[in-house]
Amino acid sequence: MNLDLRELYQQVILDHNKNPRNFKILTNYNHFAEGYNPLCGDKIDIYVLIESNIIKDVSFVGNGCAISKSSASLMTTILKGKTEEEAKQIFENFHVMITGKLNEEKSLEELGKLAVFQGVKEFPARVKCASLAWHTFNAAVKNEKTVTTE
Amino acid sequence: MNLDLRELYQQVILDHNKNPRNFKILTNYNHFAEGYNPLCGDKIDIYVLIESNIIKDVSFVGNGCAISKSSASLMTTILKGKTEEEAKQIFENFHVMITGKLNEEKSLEELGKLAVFQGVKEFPARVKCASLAWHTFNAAVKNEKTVTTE
Amino acid sequence: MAIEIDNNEKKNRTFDIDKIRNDFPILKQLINGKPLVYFDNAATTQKPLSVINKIESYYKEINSNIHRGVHTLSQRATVEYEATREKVMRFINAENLSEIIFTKGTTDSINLVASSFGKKFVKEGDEIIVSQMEHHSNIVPWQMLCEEKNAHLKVIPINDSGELIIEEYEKLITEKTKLVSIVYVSNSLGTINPVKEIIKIAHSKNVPVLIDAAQAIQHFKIDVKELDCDFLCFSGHKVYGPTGIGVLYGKQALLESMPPYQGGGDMIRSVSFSKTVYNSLPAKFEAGTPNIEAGIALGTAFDYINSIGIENIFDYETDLFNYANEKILAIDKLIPIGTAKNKSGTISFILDGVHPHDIGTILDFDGVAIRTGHHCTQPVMERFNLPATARISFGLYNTKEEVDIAIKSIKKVFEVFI
Amino acid sequence: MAIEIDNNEKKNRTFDIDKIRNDFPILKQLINGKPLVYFDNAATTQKPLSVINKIESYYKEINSNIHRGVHTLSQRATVEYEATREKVMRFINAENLSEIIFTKGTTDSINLVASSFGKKFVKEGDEIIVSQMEHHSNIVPWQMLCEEKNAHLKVIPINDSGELIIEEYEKLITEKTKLVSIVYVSNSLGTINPVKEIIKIAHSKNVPVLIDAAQAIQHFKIDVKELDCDFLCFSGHKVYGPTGIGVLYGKQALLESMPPYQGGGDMIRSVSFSKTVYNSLPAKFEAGTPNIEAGIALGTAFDYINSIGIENIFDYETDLFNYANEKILAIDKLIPIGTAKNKSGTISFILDGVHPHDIGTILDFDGVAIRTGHHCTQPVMERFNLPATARISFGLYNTKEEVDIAIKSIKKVFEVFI
Ligand SMILES: Cc1ncc(COP(=O)(O)O)c(C=O)c1O
Ligand SMILES: Cc1ncc(COP(=O)(O)O)c(C=O)c1O
Repeated sequence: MNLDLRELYQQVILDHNKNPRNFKILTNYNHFAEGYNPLCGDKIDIYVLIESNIIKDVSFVGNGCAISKSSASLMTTILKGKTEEEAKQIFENFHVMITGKLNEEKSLEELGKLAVFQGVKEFPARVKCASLAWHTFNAAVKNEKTVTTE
Repeated sequence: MNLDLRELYQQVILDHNKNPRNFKILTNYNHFAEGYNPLCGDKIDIYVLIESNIIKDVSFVGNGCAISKSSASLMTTILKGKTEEEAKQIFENFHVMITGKLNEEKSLEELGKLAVFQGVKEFPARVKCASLAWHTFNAAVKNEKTVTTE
Repeated sequence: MAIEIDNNEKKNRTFDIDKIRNDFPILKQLINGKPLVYFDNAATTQKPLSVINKIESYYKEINSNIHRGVHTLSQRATVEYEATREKVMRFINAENLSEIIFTKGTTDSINLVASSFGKKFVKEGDEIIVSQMEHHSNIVPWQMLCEEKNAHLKVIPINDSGELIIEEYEKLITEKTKLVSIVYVSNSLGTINPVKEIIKIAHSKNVPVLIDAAQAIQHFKIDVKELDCDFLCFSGHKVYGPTGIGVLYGKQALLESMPPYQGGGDMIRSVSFSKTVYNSLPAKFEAGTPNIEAGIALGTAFDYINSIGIENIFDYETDLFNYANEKILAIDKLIPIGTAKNKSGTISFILDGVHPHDIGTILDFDGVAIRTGHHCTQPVMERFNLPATARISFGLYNTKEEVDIAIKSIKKVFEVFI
Repeated sequence: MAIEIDNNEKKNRTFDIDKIRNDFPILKQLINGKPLVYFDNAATTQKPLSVINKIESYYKEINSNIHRGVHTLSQRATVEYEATREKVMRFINAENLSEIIFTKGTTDSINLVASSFGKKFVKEGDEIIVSQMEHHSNIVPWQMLCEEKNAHLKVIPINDSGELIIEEYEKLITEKTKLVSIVYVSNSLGTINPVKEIIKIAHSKNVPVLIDAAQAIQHFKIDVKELDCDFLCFSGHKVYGPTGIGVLYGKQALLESMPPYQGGGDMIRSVSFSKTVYNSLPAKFEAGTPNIEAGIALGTAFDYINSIGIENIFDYETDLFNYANEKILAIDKLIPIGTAKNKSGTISFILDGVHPHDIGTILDFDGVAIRTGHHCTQPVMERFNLPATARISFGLYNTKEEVDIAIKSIKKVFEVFI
């Protein structure tokens, strides 16, 4: 298989795509938003439970390509237990990475498991797939109902 | 002066432009039409008196470029006394000449004074100027009110 | 006047695919180090060198605004621009030049009709019929019209193969029907609709029909007189011409009965604040400086097609399509979307467990350009309960070898996703 | 992001006319054996080689439909197309990309506003204000709207010099006024209107203003924030770009409040027969496949202008205009039409006893391309009681020597007609 191809579709990504974590509707949540990526028809609903500034629970449902689905799945596993501010910081680092603007090794380390998405930076068309869940999470937290990435 | 230029603007044309013949509204007429050439804003009214199939009188008013004005003027001098069929034939020959499709010396001779317009064939944009009066005359005879050349 | 070659002679000309591929400079591009395999022709076609050269020489030699100029350049540009109108007229066998309106593209053409025809003929309670397989550009303008007029949009359903259900169509036509607007060839399913039959049925109830020929004009011969359609639209950029130019054909009497669409220069005979007089056809519907460059180059695109012969293109593409259809449908776990008996130009499919977007990315690695998504036909996606499909669509320069490359690449998708 | 050069540096760049003329291949054309002297720039400008080359390389290298494609070509084309939107935004200093709508040209832009703004904000009895010196494209769309809505079109008169009578304008604005739509620079008179003042007056009564900048954008710096205009329109083909592309600038809040214009692909977020959701700006107003080629090449045209500097172009053209104005007006029996204090780009005139059409033909003999006619401003012709004028209009590549050639040729007209 093509090397670059394997860089985009890393094993972790394929795994989360096949077996998405937290793929359900929360019965107890206080934030919600719908995200669309009209380019590929991706649609993701994000459910969040925040208590005393801590993300107690987060889940998603919807359909999309491997990149957007696995990104949503990984996001939910990472955000649980974080504060809103921490979440914001992680998304910022993540966004910097997938748009190819990251230049310090250190921040890549900070990104931990999310580093599997670094191949995305070579695929401008896929940046929106990788960031859709995060944008939607942000919208949910800000109590905006829908978000579109284009 | 440029040779081709003189071929287009022959002395007869300049003379008719300056001193147009039959430039008036007939008091006694039974056919009338307005002609427009939106390209240059030319506007010509043609008045005709036909009795027993003979063109007893024909006149014009309006404004236009030297080609359209002199063509109208010359037309009025030529048509007087002709039958409708003769007028039609003359216009046909004339049209063939100005569109550059004339190839027999004989027909050029037939055109008589109208031959001064043969330079027009080198100027596709001016064909409509030269033919405006004739089209308008035709419309008048057929009792159409307006005609446009474009 | 073009010299008419009889059909037999046309048929006998050989279809020299190597020469044809040579006519399209972009086919020499490398994508990710691989030769470009361009299978996104339904989105837009590539341009032959003659079209590209025409644009270049237009700007280097005669560029000028048209219709109102006495100087040499303006005359030359006007003659060339109007020559395209004549070429289009002949190509679709229209009756006269008044019936050929230049627009920006198919979308613009349909909007023109929705607005102008709608203003004149559609009243509260009236009905417009479209189908479930229309491109958004043949849905939204009618929705907007119906909302404005309080009229109703009726939809011909499609069956599981992606074919129109004609019996349902017949039931939909009533005395309230003002127009039927139908796609000739579906851009997402490939279905060729029986438009002649559809038109006949509509005409039997005195309802005019618009044909969206955006995916038909480049693939087979269209004769508007034989079809007897009332309107027909297509885009220049899908028929080997430039973007920004399209055609609306309309029967003269119908076009004459309709009010103008946009206002501006060229579409008027005279303007004053007390009384403005509109121009005659086709100028009435062509306000403002047209896309002169593209208009002229569209003529060159038709020259190119004529030099090969649309019948020859049809024969070649049919053979290619059949080859591709058989081989692609034989791929394990591949589900074709749109399995109508009569198809043209397009093969849509999904792969079990893989999102089309990922298919598109993986094929692009191998230089294979396909389209993935809803193809601006969301009601079709809804009908088949899909978010998107992957679509391979053909042009006259595609080959069986290219089909094989795409198939190899599709198989690679499974390697990644297993 | 473009590197910002400060104004002083821009000013100091030399305006190398020989180099500039070399950039325009058409200027080497011979017309009737004479070098082309192109003075029909108000109708359309010529294109620099970089623009022509861009179109060529677009078609040879990246041609593809945009916005919905995952494959490489589609991404490249999308990036380049959207880059032009950013270039336009910067050029006119708009606030953000949502405010830049691509259209077919000025006429299309104005029709968009007349239709969409009109649908939303104009009711029976309302008033729209234009001026007596508008191009037909800024008259007819409003006449059509007023007829449909039973609204009224009010006209700011002009004085004998061809200037707007501002006192009359102030009297025309009432509570019923819904929009003022005004040309920045008249294409038939050359008058530069005091649009900043006009906008201020309108805004003091909460009336929005549309500026037709078709004859302004190519001649001097426009800053939409400084002007505070609500809409601004221009055509690509008059600013050294291709035909078939134009711009509508609108303040975001205003554009957001307006309904879509045309329906089709790209302008929707989702389509179903029960509910269609429109897209956000700018896509909401851009239905269908856009003129991709021209959009991309328009960006190159702005690159070209930026490489010279619009202030430098203004300085050079002002000097040229003053030279030409003085020398042309000194011609015996020549009557200038339009003698406003502030003028730009255009000199209109008539010759005693000679129809402008004949002037045009005679100048064309010498290779001098000018426009004759009503210039799509018949109310101006009516105002001055003329059927037509002869018009010389300038581009950045014109020279004083060319002015001299034209003057010699104008004098020849008298030789013929005496
Ligand atoms: C002042 C003005 N407005 C509008 C237009 C119309 O522009 P277009 O024909 O490119 O739509 C023109 C060009 O002729 C113009 O000069
Ligand atoms: C069937 C069909 N109709 C209409 C259109 C719209 O064409 P355009 O985007 O060129 O206006 C398309 C192209 O996408 C199409 O395939």
